[in-house]
Amino acid sequence: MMDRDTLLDVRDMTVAFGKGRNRNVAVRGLSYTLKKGETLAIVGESGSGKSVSSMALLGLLPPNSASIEGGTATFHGRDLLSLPEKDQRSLRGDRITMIFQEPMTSLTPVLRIGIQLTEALIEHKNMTKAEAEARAREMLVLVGLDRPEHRMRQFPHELSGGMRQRIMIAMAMAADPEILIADEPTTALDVTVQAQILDLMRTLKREFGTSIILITHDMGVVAEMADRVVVMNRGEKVEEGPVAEIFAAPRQEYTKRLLASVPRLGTMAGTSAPRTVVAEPRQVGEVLVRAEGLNKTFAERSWLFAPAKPGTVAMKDVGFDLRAGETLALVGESGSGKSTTGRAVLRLMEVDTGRIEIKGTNVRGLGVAGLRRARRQMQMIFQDPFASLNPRISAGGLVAEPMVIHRLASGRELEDRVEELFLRVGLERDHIRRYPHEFSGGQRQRLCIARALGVGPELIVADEPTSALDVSVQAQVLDLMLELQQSLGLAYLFISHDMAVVEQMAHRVAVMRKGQIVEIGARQAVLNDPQHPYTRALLAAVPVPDPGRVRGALPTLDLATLPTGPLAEVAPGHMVAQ
Amino acid sequence: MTDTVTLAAHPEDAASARKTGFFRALLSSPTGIIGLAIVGLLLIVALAAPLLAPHDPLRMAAGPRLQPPSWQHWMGTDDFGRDVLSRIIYGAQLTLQIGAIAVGISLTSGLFLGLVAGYASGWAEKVLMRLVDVLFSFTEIVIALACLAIFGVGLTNAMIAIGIASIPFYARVTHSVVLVEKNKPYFEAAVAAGAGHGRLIFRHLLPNVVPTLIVVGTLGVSTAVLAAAGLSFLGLGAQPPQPEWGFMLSSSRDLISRAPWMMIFPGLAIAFTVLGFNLLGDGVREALDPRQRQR
Amino acid sequence: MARFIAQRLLAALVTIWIATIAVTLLIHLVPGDPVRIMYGSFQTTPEQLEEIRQRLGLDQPIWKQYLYYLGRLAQGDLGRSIVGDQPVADILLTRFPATLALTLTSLVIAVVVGMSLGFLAAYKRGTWVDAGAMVLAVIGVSMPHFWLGLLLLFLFALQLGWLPVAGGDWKSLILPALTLGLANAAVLARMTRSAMIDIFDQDFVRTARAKGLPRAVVLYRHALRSGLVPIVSMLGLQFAYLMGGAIVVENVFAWNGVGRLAIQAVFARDYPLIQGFILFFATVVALASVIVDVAYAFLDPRIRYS
Amino acid sequence: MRTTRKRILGPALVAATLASGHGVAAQELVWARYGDADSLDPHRATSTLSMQVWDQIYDTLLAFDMEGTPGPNMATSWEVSEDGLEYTFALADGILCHDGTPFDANDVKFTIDRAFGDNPSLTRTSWGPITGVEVLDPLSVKVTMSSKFGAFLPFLADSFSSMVCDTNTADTFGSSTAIGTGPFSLVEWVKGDQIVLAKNPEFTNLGDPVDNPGAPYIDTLIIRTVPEPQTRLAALRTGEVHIAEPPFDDVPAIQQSGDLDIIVAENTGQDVFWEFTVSRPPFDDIRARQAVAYGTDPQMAIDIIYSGLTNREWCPVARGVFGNDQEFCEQYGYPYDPDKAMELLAEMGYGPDNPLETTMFVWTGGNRHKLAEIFQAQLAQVGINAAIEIMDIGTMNARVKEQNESPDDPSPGTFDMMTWSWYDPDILYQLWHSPGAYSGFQNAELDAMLEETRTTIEPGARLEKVQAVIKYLMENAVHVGLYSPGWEWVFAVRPEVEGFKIGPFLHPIFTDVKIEG
Repeated sequence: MMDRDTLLDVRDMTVAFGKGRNRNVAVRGLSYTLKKGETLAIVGESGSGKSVSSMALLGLLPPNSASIEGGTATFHGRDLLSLPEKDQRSLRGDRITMIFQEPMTSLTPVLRIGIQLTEALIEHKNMTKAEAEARAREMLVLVGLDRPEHRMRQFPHELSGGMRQRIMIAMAMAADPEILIADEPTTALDVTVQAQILDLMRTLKREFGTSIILITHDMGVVAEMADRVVVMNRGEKVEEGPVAEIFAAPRQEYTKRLLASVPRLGTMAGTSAPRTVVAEPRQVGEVLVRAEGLNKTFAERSWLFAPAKPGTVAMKDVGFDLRAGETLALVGESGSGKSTTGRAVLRLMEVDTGRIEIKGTNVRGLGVAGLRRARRQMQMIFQDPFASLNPRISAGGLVAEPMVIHRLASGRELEDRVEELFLRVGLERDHIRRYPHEFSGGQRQRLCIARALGVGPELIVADEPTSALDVSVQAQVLDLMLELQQSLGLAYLFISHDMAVVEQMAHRVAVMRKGQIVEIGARQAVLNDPQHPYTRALLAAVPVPDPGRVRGALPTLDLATLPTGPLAEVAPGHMVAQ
Repeated sequence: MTDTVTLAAHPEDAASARKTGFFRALLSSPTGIIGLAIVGLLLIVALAAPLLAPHDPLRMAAGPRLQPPSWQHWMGTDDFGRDVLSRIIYGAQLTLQIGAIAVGISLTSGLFLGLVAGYASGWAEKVLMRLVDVLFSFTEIVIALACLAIFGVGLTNAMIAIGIASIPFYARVTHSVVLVEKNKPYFEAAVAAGAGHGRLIFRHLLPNVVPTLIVVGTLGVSTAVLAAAGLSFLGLGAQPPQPEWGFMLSSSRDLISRAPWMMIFPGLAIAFTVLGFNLLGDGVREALDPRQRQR
Repeated sequence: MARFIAQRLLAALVTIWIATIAVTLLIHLVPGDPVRIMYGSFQTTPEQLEEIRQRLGLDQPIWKQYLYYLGRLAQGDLGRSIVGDQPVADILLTRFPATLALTLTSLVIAVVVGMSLGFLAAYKRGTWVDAGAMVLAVIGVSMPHFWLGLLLLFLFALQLGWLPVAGGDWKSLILPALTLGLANAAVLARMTRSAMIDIFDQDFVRTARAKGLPRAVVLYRHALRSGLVPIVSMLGLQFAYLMGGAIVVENVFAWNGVGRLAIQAVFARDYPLIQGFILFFATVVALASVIVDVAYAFLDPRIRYS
Repeated sequence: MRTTRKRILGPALVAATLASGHGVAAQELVWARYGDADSLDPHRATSTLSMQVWDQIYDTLLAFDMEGTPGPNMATSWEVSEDGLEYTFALADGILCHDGTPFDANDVKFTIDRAFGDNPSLTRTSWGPITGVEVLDPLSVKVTMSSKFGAFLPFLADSFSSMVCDTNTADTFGSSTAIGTGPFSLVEWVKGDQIVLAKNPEFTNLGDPVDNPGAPYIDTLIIRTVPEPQTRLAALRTGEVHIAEPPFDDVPAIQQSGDLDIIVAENTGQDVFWEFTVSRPPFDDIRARQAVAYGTDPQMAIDIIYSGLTNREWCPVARGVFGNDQEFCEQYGYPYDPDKAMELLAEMGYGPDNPLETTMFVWTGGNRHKLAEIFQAQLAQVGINAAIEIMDIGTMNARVKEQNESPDDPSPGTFDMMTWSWYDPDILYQLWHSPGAYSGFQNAELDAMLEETRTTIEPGARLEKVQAVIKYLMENAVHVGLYSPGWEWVFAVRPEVEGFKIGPFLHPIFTDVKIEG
């Protein structure tokens, strides 16, 4: 029976891809209800079927490959799943609307914003063009965009990601829908933008009284947004309940594990060192890397008849020290120059000016042979472990390669070393002959780590090593990295945008913004007592997986007064841009 | 002349194809099977031509002149009384030779140029690729004509001309694949691991470029066969008495109303061969990149 | 936008410039003495050959020859043909309208047939419509132009007598244009299908569907308009292929264009004419690609407003 | 097969038609040929296709009668000096050029000077050893030679000596303008497509072997290019075209049905013959040349390809040309004898396991490549592997010369099916006297014999000298006749066309033509 408050009632929904032998069930017997005015979060890791289930509601599944094999979804007495296309269409974009993960690609590139904002209104609300445009302008203001007239005439490529997501929200809310399905609406956005968008969604929800189905993998976002939560795993519902209950007392093993692996900012506030995972961790030693005054500008390709444009500044006077056995985290949003810095240290990219010393040797001055020798001491692991493994070389071959290059071992000895490394990073002996595609994401990152370890490096630059992984896998990989550091004394230059992860891993933290380090210091100092306004904004924006926490107002960054000058020491070892 | 649908094979899927077996993947698609069958048949016909052909392809008055298809001459006879079927069977040898030589020339040279340009980067790449682009925009037939104007006409020269004419295409494809591969993290990972030029090119780039080029090369055979037949049709390629299909077509023109079989069968042979290599190329692409299958 | 056009024009100029170099080198790549090859027929005395050598500047160092060539080119002088001793530029210009008519008609046929077929196949992806269209397309791609031409000729001109076999008026344009157009329609159908499938998989098409827009609006306003961008960018190349294909087709149908002229020139080793043809061809193709690029820019706001 | 086609007339043509028609139905004759003229400038081309157009636009000082003997035309009389080095011509009065200017001695001087001018004239050597042209008065002109030249007078009857009016000074001369005194004037030339000619109302026939003494009866002559034989036949049948070369394979059927008249030109002066690269092996050896001659059967080949429309030719000069005598030539000729060919090859060390490898050059068109394929098959049977290379005539001329001039080339020497059309045995001088057109076979003995054919003017004596050369050339297998005539000599004519005549040496004459009905 349907509750009076129940807006949508999903029963036994089953969705499969392919047919016959290739049939692959994506959603199996999913049931949930959505009440008026509530936000229901559907959480799960990749492949849990959370997106597919909501696409099915709107009839947006790819017609030739996916099929809804069973179940009902009752909305105002009608079953969405069996509705004729025409009726489905009249609901879509009017009473049920949707926003997507990728704001960059979700708007039609060749059409002006104005058309894209108004066409659904004209279609569903019988508005005239002028009425629809008025409504669109109103919505643009509501979602926090300035100069609505101008925006209407713009094309998507002229707007930033955050602005596009605001447009998407304006588009979805303009029709005053009963249900808004938001599919990972902030995943592709920087954390500060995410915070603003989440704020906006909360505000609009209050104003419009819309029910929201929020699809996300981020427990922090869930805690901040949801009234109730449905946890999914491998196409099935694991658990359902009010948000506080799920976080406080998860009943299912899976939910417990999921919550346990979510890093929570603040849990390490009390200690200065990273989490200890071995009995006798190696201590931080001498300075290993010293970078000074690194500058890099990516030149715009100049055109014959036009004056050369100023390039993009990727690094501006970047400098830091990194000691043996220490982790320095480089944090910042996309485009802050943190990856550039990591690559510059390994000389995978040439800087314009500056000095990089590794154990006293100036890396920038090395010749080809010297550089190759130097690369024994420094290895890198990348964000996408799959892409960083050559698909045509076996796992064993990949792990062996750096040792072969540096002529460290050969023949039987090499084979033994490879096997040893596989076991060391938690892989098995019979994995050696396999190819990268036969591994899971976490295993691949282990493979990358094994490959890096082979030459006995002292420094590993880890560029977002876990951001492509599910949280449960992320926790395992981070553990491995900590264990290796504490037993081998590795230094990590740890590049990440995730403050919670950084808190677990880092001894020291450098916050980057627009190519510049705005704050650097001991992790405790920077995270617990941020001095730079940008650091504070960044930390305030991090969603905390604690539904009980009351979020304060977001600090607004005043760009005019934002200190961007040289670093000055505010406390011993704690430097802040002035 | 050339189909420019997405050519890049995706190595990750190629690797998954290896797991299930490349040939099993190839044979699981109708395109692959038909393509393989046609090309296989062609190979057999070419190799066993002396056994299969009922008559000497060059012997005049093997039958009466301009005889329509009959039991003695399944595809009729030409204006010299030569057996058309036998000529077509022997023509398969020439056709495969054309494909192998033309594609051989363009593939090796194009691969080399594209690899060098893509790996070198900087001004060398710019100059090289700009030049390749310009040559590419000349179109293959004009380059081939220019080559023939220089070397003189003849089937061997036509094969070489077609080979040369297609180099820009292969260079472009190689270059674009190299650029894609070079920007993948695994390449940077190899650089970071300290790999030298040789290792980067031969162990990392080349194996990832080759699958795409196998696809392009297979499709390229069909382009080359078409182009050579075209040149022979125009009288710039094969010379008498070579039983080259395009040339046979051109000699059928004056007799098109009196002896249409002289025009129909060689044309079918060309179309069939080209179809075979096109399907095989599509099949190989699908087998290397299962995502294409849905396309 | 202006900058974009200027950039494309400059690229076209580079192409033409390289073509002039290639064309100057061409004659020197021919084994043997070019003058003897060109004028070595009956009744030409050695003195006359020497005269010609001087007149053509072939006794000069090659860089001087090139400058000389450029100088003449600037005055619209492409040299004189060997056969008949007439200005190459005049010959090419009188013959070009026929080729242009053939190429443009074929382009229209190719675009209309090919794009509709490709679009339909992409839209009906995975169904028998798609399969049928693609079987047609792959057969079309595999058919030699000249054979298709002969078949059409045999069927429509000789058997049915509906259309003339050859000649210069619009009726005789039908068969060659159909031959060239259909053969390229097949290629275009495959490209369009592939491009449209990419587009249909794009997030913005899903957005448009999620807005509950009528299917036609999603297809035409969102998908097709975006799909035109990559498709139009391929048309430049397509035009070049059509021009190349015209060389063969003109010979099948005795169509009096530059393509037939080019083949005759190769047979007659009329090098000035061959050189002129290559340069002319490169220029036409380069200019066509500028036009296509500008059209492309108009379709793609990312270029139009930058 | 039906084809319907209407042409849009060019404005110039419309004007011309209206001007000449005076409201009466203007008569328009369409003549379709496989190719177009190369140039309308008679010094810039040598092809028969070009020549046949010049015939209509220009006139010559002398003209051939049907037997091929030159007689008066625009020159009413001439005198030759005692030493044979000076020719003085008296010109007919009242001849007008197409632009209305009178034709006089200055035009003759203009024409000859032009042939000897700076621009490469393709006819220069054919004019003979001319050293000067002098205008004596408007109607008499004197030409001076450095040595005797027996072929000068016949040359002046050939279209190579077409008289060009001295008003032809424009750049466009030869391509879009051409002013002559012939029966038709140029209206328009759409290159590769058609040449439109209008009748010259002022024309007076002074020497052509036709009945009409004045201007042509037809108003317009359109010479159209239709490359495909089947298309020409189709157009003939629908009546779009009045005169055209038919497909050879269809001639017997046409003759049988009688719906078109087949006219085969005689005395064309055309000769198709074997010729060899004698400067290096294998054809530096006479036995190899003879083997080719014995190993091929021209009669069989022409029967298959040309359905009896041409003749076996034994002589190095064609029928109708001074010196041609089949009986005389046959005694030195090479009848088809494969055994003899094999014998000769065996003597040279060639055999079934070691065939003689060479290349045969053939020029495009006229089904000659098919003829070559038959010869190729015949030669294969005696042990000669001859690759065929098909090329344009100009290219072939150049290639043959190049071959002869590269004695050190390691590849085997070539041979070719060469063709020439000439109105006088002087062709032998041009071909074989040092340095020779192709730098081919030549020696002092032959040079001396050829010299005498030029300087001996008296017919009886000249015949002796010419036949001595013929015997020498044939015995040495240097110039082996195959067949004659050989190209563009068969015309299919619609029944309503009357009075179409082909003068000797393949000069089609349209002044007598009327279209009935």
